[in-house]
Amino acid sequence: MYRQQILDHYKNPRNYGELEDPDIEHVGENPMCGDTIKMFVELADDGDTIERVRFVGDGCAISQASASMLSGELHGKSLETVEAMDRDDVADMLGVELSPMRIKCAVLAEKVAQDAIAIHKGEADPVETTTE
Amino acid sequence: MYRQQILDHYKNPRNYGELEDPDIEHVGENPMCGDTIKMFVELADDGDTIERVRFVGDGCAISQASASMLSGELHGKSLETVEAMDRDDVADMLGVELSPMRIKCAVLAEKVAQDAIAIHKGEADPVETTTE
Amino acid sequence: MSKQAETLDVERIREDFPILEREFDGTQLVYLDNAATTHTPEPVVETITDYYRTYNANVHRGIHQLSQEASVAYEEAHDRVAEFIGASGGREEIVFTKNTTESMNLVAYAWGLNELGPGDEVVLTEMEHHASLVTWQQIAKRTGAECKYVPITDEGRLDMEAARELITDDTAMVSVVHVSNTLGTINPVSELADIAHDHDAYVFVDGAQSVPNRPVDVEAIDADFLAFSGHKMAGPTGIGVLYGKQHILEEMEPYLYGGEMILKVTFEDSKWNELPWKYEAGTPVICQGIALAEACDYLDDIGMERIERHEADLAAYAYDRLREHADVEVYGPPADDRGGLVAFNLDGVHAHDLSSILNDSAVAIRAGDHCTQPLHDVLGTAASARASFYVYNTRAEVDRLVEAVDDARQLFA
Amino acid sequence: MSKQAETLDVERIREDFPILEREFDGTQLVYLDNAATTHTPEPVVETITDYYRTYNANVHRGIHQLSQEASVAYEEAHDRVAEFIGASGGREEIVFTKNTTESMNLVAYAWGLNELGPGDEVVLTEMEHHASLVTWQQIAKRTGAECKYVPITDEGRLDMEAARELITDDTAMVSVVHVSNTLGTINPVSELADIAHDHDAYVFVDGAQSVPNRPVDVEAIDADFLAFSGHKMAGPTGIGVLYGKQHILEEMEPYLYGGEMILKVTFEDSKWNELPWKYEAGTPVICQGIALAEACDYLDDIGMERIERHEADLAAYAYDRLREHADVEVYGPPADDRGGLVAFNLDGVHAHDLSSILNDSAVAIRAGDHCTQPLHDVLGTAASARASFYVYNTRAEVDRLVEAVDDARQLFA
Ligand SMILES: Cc1ncc(COP(=O)(O)O)c(C=O)c1O
Ligand SMILES: Cc1ncc(COP(=O)(O)O)c(C=O)c1O
Repeated sequence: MYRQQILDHYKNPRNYGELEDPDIEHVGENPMCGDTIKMFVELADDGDTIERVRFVGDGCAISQASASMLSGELHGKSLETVEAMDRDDVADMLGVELSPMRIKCAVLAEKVAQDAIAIHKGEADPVETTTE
Repeated sequence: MYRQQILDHYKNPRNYGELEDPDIEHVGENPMCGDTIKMFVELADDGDTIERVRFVGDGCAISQASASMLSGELHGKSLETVEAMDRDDVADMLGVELSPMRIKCAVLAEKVAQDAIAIHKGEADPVETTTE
Repeated sequence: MSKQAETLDVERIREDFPILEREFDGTQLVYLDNAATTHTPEPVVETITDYYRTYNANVHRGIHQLSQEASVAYEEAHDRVAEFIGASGGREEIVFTKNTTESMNLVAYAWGLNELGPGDEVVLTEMEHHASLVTWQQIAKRTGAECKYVPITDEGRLDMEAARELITDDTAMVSVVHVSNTLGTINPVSELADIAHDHDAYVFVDGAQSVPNRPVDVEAIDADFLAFSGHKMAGPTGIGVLYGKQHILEEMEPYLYGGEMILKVTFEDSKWNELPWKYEAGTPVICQGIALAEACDYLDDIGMERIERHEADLAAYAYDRLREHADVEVYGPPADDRGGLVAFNLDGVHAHDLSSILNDSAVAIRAGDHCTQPLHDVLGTAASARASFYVYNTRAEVDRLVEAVDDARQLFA
Repeated sequence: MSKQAETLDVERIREDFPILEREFDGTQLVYLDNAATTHTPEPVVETITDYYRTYNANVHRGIHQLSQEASVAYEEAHDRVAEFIGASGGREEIVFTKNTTESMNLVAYAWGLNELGPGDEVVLTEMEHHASLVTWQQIAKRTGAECKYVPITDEGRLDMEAARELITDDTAMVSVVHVSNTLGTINPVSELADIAHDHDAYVFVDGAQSVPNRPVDVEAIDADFLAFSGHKMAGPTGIGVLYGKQHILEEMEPYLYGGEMILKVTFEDSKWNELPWKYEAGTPVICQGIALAEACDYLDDIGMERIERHEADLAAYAYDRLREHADVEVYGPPADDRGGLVAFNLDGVHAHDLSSILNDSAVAIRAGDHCTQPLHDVLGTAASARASFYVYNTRAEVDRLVEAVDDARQLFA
């Protein structure tokens, strides 16, 4: 499961850090694992295209590498495209077969991003933390 | 299990009936089976020897035959002797091997007699019905 | 008379049940105590041994291979059971418990203890099993709610007019047995659900005697809850099922507390896990759940409609044969409209004696109150003898039963 | 280093556990997740198949031969378990449940919900498993009682001075884990029982991690209650035990309602059956109870003192070997004073990643919070890796564990 690329993203996470004044900001956790991911998103002027993504987080290599990879993938995507992503997209991105017990780690970042967008659009309760 | 003698005692119970003014009287039941036995005992002047026994009851052949046989056995016995009786005495009396599930039926009469004596001696709460 | 073509290929089925080969004093066992517990076919026994010999492990959160295998099998077992009873919500509507009784208590504690109060009513029937009768009676006592009982007719059916009067806006729960384990009555549960829902009451269906032997579709019935036991449907002991509509299970408080059912715990408070795990505290009945799913496969392979017809045929045959003598009273509805059991009494012979005598002929029936004491009070008897059938029983076995009853009649004559 | 003479004849024992022969990608399984669940030896598996193939039946009240055989075996299983833990009251002090968690909940509901109130305190420890922690926390919430937690020392032991201060006349219950499933600490339960009894409080001992691997004598401890699980002691899933002192079990209200636990039922009220059946509502865990008695035989044949020494030896060896590298933190007391498990973390590698990597080498450990989230908060980590041992484990397997940890270290370097 631990391809070199995953370990590399874990050890050297891309887009790691916070944004001062993001359009979207949301935190999620996986209480069973203690994995946490906080995402910051800046949108283009169209209010729909993702221009910058940053994240901070803590947890297992799968959750953190997944967040790092996703942060790159999201760049330039429309909110709708992100909303349409599913587990398979995450598995493809990671390039490994995920055992059933690790899927929650892998999809946490995607879930945080999607919930963040839902909150931004007013479709979800903004106070709730994403938990997987 | 159904020796001729048991069936005979069931069909023609000995000492069946009530006593007008017994020294000891007590009722017992086995709620799971619906077996009930009510015993009436008259003591000799020494206040310790059983002079007459009558019973009424309802229930399976084992419980009723056992009461019928016991009513005969008790005659002339001291209260202490009766108190000292146990399951084996009942099994001997019936002359059959009792399956574990039928023991409660077989020993109900003995239990009623013993509880009756305990109540008579003030060693047990008189309001409680014997249940097996 | 016993030659009529069987609905099932019973000879083939019997090969799966080695216990049926047992002999007592040279006489082969006739097992007619299936309403108490059914036997366990080889495929289910092999599922159990396979579990312990190849992938036994604790579930849900183990990352290692054995735990993955056990977890997937255990979780999928919930889906399989959901499918078996037509629960389209899948595993989230299926809680594994240890038996029907616990499934009832789960709802009585998690919902009843919190929601019932003075002025609320729980409507039961006179033919309820102690599992629901005692449970609701005691929970009602503790909450100040009241229990009402739908009476039965002379034929042993629910008095539906009375039911319509008893179920009112004060009714919070209607708890009804689907097939009576004493009368064999098949109750109109879907009609009762409609009445209950008209008054915003929940309906809890006791499926202990229906799920094992006929197609049951919780959504067609519109049951809010349904309970049944593995050991009565070719599965192992130690597993029961609670079906609950998803939105109700989501709203309800948990019942047993502990590991697996929580999401987050601090010294001060806890948050609950998602369905159905919220209701499965501690290490669950892993092997038993997986074996129950195999029992569902086994029964579906035979075909639930065919099992239903087979049981109805045996029950009708037994009903008619037992009633050949006027000294036998059979309880419940007539031959052509009953589940696969007959409870009866032979005049002058206590049911316990009858069962002992039948046992001498290797015929296994149940005698007693069948955990329906109040119903027996209504019937005016402390106990009854009950023969109950399953997929492996034959008309020839019913004949053995009737012969043994004849022996008892003679012995006691 | 791994050549030291074993306390047990492990080679012979391993023959009873075919699951240990499993290979993943050509590498033989090393199963070190025994604190989660142990494997099931052939004699126990055969007891299970023997039950289903020869005397499966419902218990207690069947008069027919199969039911007699099953009833006697099931009832005697209680006596056997009583003997195993030194309960001189026999079966009347032994209630079969489905797991440790249910045993805890039984007492929390049957005693706690009725007896606790504002001003009462339940004293727990910081190292309690969720089974007791969440249960008492939630029952306390519902009754207005308060939970207090005995803190742990830096070495992972109970702070007994604090315990003496926390346990007061307001204390109604002291609930303590005998051997911690995370720290491996062996707690002075008998001392705690004395303190509790000085204040007229009950003591509930969580024996889930002690009964399986050392001699436990409830009367020597003077425990009022003790709970443990079959699946952690070479028995099947789906069975737990609640030991309770007879007079307490007699006084306590019942918990689950239904068949078998009653003596008499009317539409209005019910009377309870005798011990222990009063607490076993519905069809009990028959096959599982009988199989648990067989597991007791199996363990006693090996010898509980020898099992204790074997586990202590493996734990000490693992403790020392893991600590050869400074980047490994092992939680709990030192090598010479711990139960048969080691929970640890490798610096810079999340326990879940570690477990995944170990799994690639066919080494099965547990990673997570081990159902002790609050304890992990105290330890300052969200998760840990845990290797736990049983009768079939060897020092060579510990070496395999250490090698796999070395691999992880390199991968993440
Ligand atoms: C110390 C301790 N207590 C309680 C439990 C709960 O046991 P079960 O899951 O069998 O209910 C466990 C096992 O997980 C344990 O280790
Ligand atoms: C109608 C009915 N309900 C409930 C039960 C209780 O089932 P269990 O004993 O498996 O909990 C039974 C079986 O005894 C039953 O026949």
